[in-house]
Amino acid sequence: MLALEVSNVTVRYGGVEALNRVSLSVSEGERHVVLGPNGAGKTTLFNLILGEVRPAAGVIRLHGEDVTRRSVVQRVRRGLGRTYQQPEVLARLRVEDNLILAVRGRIGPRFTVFSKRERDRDTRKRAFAALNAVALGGVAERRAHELAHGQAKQLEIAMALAGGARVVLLDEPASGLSAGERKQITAVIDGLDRSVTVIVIEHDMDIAFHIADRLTVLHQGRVLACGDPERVRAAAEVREAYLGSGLDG
Amino acid sequence: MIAFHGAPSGRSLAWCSTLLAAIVLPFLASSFVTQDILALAAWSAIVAMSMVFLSKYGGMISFAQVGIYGVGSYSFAILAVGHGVPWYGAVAGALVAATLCALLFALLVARTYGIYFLMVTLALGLVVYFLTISNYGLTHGSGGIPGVNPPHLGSISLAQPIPEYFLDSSVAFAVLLGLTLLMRTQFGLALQGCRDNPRKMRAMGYSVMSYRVIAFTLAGSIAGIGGVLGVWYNGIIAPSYLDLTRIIDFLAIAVIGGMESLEGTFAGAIIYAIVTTYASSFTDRYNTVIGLVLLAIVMFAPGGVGGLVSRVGARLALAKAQLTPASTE
Amino acid sequence: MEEFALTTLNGVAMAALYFLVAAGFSLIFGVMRIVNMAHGSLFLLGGYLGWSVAALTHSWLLAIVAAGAATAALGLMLQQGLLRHYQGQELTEALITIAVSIVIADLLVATYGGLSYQIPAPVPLGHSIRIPGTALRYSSYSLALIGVALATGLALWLFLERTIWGVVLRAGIDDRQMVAVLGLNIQRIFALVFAIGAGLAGMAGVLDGTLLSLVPGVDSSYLVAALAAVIVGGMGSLEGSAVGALVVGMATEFGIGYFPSYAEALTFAVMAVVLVVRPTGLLGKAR
Amino acid sequence: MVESALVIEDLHVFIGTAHILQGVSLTIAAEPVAVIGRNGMGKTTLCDTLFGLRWAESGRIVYGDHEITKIKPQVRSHLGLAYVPQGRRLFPHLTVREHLALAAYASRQRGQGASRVDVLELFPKLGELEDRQARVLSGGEQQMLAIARALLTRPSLLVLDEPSEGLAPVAVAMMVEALRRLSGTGMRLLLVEQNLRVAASLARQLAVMVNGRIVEETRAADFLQDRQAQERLLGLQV
Repeated sequence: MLALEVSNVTVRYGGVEALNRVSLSVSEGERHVVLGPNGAGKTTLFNLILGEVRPAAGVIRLHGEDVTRRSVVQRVRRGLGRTYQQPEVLARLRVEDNLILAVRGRIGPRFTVFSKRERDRDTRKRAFAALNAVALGGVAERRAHELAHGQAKQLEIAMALAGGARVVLLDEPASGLSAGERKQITAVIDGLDRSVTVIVIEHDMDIAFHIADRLTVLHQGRVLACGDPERVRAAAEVREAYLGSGLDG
Repeated sequence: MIAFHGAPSGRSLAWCSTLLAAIVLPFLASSFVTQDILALAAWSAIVAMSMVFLSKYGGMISFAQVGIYGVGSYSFAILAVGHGVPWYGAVAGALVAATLCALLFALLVARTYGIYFLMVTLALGLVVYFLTISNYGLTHGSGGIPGVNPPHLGSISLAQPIPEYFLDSSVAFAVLLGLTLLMRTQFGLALQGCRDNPRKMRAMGYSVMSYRVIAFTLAGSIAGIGGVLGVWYNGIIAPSYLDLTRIIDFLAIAVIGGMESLEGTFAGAIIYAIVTTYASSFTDRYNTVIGLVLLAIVMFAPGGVGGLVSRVGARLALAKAQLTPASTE
Repeated sequence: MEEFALTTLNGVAMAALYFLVAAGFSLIFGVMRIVNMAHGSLFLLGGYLGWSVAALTHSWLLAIVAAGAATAALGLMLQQGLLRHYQGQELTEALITIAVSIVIADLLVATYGGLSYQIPAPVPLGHSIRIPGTALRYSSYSLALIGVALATGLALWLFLERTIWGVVLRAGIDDRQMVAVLGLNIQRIFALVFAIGAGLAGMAGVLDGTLLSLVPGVDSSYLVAALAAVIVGGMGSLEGSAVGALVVGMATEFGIGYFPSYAEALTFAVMAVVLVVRPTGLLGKAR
Repeated sequence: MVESALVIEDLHVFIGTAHILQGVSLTIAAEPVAVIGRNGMGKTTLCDTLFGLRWAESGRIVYGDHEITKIKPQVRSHLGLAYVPQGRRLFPHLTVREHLALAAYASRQRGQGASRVDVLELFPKLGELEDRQARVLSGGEQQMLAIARALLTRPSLLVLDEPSEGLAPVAVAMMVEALRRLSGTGMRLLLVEQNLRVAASLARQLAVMVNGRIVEETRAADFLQDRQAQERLLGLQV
């Protein structure tokens, strides 16, 4: 079954077409990497999937359900989560509280047979589960702004996952990290449960090809190539997009 | 409520002694000090707290709190003096009016942030002031509504310094306690999340706008409580109690106490009451003094008294930690 | 009908004053992101200074020039002496201007007391004239005031659009850093803007003191008028200030003319509608 | 004329807690140099630090006889540095004419260099667009204007950050041609690029940046042939 299906989506900012009839299908449990030079429309694609921008045309389906007209809140409650290029965390709150809020945001206000105390305990349990999934258990008491850049990126992944996310969008999880931190973040992504579908924007080719089941290459708002790593590596258009064309060296 | 588990920390000790002082002081001080400094400081702190609460937990610097406070004061005066409504009815009416006014303002400003929010709320606060001047039928124009009396509870008149002080200070303390506890709930956590990063909160499934509206409305109710106690204290409400100078007065209390410290508003209010009371006895230019004090604090101690205290506290804690490196917290 | 026409004229005259105050306020905000809370105090200070100069020299023209120059100089001192060290700290900047406004207001009370002052209008403008083609008579001073506002607006527009300094300034609104990277001293531009804004406020004070009168409290009413005008019109643009001032001036005068107890409610309602429909103001750019 | 050069020594820059530049050293003399590397490697941070838009935690930047690590952006311009930043950073509401006037005004006290006439000769297209606002120009036109704006401040070193980004191939070709002519007149160039072909067509010397460090300095011609190095450093398999 497809976890996410974006079909023929167009996004315009003023007169500029940031995405032009872009389609993307990701099966459940798949690790899908989105590549492309700066300004190709990758982050716009993420904003679109989460619902932060609305398409001028096209349809977005989440687990088969059409969510094109759904709000961000509704999509998050259906199991979508994301991170940003520059880690966006709740800077002055403790790491633990960042995660508690992430869990509560995903569950939403709902009536349960549990007492409030039980519910809070459940929330904390889920928060710590997410924290341990990214190996940040040791810094739960710290304020988020005290974290190192790499830890903040891990925290953001945990927040995107917390509370039972089914599809997570990771925007350049390795950018700005040292070599050691890159290894760690790759290990975190490798370790994610296969019940979660993961879509990643990444420029580090080692990481990208390491984690990808399939890749999509965007260039100037269009899909240039899509398929398994071998196919994408071999595609001439991809080389052109990165190396440039029409010039004799 | 505040760190009572384990051995008594410096913080809880400080709290106990402050509480003790707050109970004993009025019996030691003259009735002038009890009323003109302590009681004044207590209810002023409530209004300032509504401002600091929004700033600290919501990231919203609101200059509309004095206008909302005025709505509370005026509503009580109009109901009690103008229409002879019994005091408890007038109190309820005043709180409802202040809350509704705050809700209206909240819906207008919830989409604005930062310096723009500050500017819009200042305009709203000043609009209330000008409305009270021009609307003679309801508010009696610039003369205001005199003759507002605090109620009697049995044989105790709340106009007496000591009962008034205990009423005002216990309400102020209850507000402090209530806000502190509220901010530890999921709601409080989410509000702080909205302060830190509205975009991220939206991406996590929160309606940032509703949290801001609720917080602003709640702060309005608190300002309304301050409005009732304030009009009992002053015995009169008039436009001059809501003008720019008064907006700045409460802002000064908040700034002196530290915009990031609810407890600090008590210190700010007491310092402010002392400065205005005693400065006015040796100079007519006490507003200039206040302006210069405010300027000095903004420039040299941006955290206010609260900031100074926590800085000293951090220094002490550091020293303590260095003395006992194996201590676990 | 005549009442309506007169109210409209009064509205335009008020708008003229509001524009002079709001334009400076908005310019300072647009370029430097400072909410200058002392703007109303500078306005009142200018008015009082103008009164004193007029009383001494019997020259209205000298009064307005002196008031404009003095408030411009004071604004420059405020910016260079205090605000320059806190650039980018928006709350601190706002609080500093608040503290300064308290001090100025208090010192004005000390000097001039709580009395009401009026500056005599320059002799040729001392009476009313008939508006050509109608039976209406209207104060020639108010008409001149509208003319002054139009001329000032035009001068500001020419300055912003047709001089190199204006180009530098508009570039600064778009991107401060790149202006500096090109080798221009953005600090000098900030100082200039603050001086212009403060000077305009001071001149407006004299104009207001001639039209109406000067009392303590006028400072906050013009501060709120400037705030309302820029909230309605949109921040940081001359056209926005003009539109905002016109809307607020009209709302004020029609409020006073037709339902005086709720005059401010009309201004409030206009502001509220704009905030709901277009939070950045009628001509504001999204930021 | 003094042989002034840009020397960067062991530059460390943080953005928040992120250690973006982790000890960059680089020298630019008469020949154009290109820094290449993928996104997020710190190239833009390097440029911003050169112009005082970010502050270095440690390290030194020397231009000619002056250490400029800590001086204001406008003084760097006076010393002869000019910047064509990533995304152009034009003033969206200013016209082409106003951009040129502004840059010319900024350099009015300084000596010889590009004049308005020279710049319009280099980019004749700009002459036809003088009354347009920058925000309505196409990407290629914006890039010409950004370069023209920088040239009019009469620099001795021009730093370009991702000049080919978002441009159509024909616009890239025109820009490269213009930069070659400039280089021919003795203008020093520092080019920061993702696009290897653009970099190699302008600079003989390449510096490869990976994760906040210059990991390799090489001749462009060699690097173009060395597919292994390309894959290793830029992550491309060919």
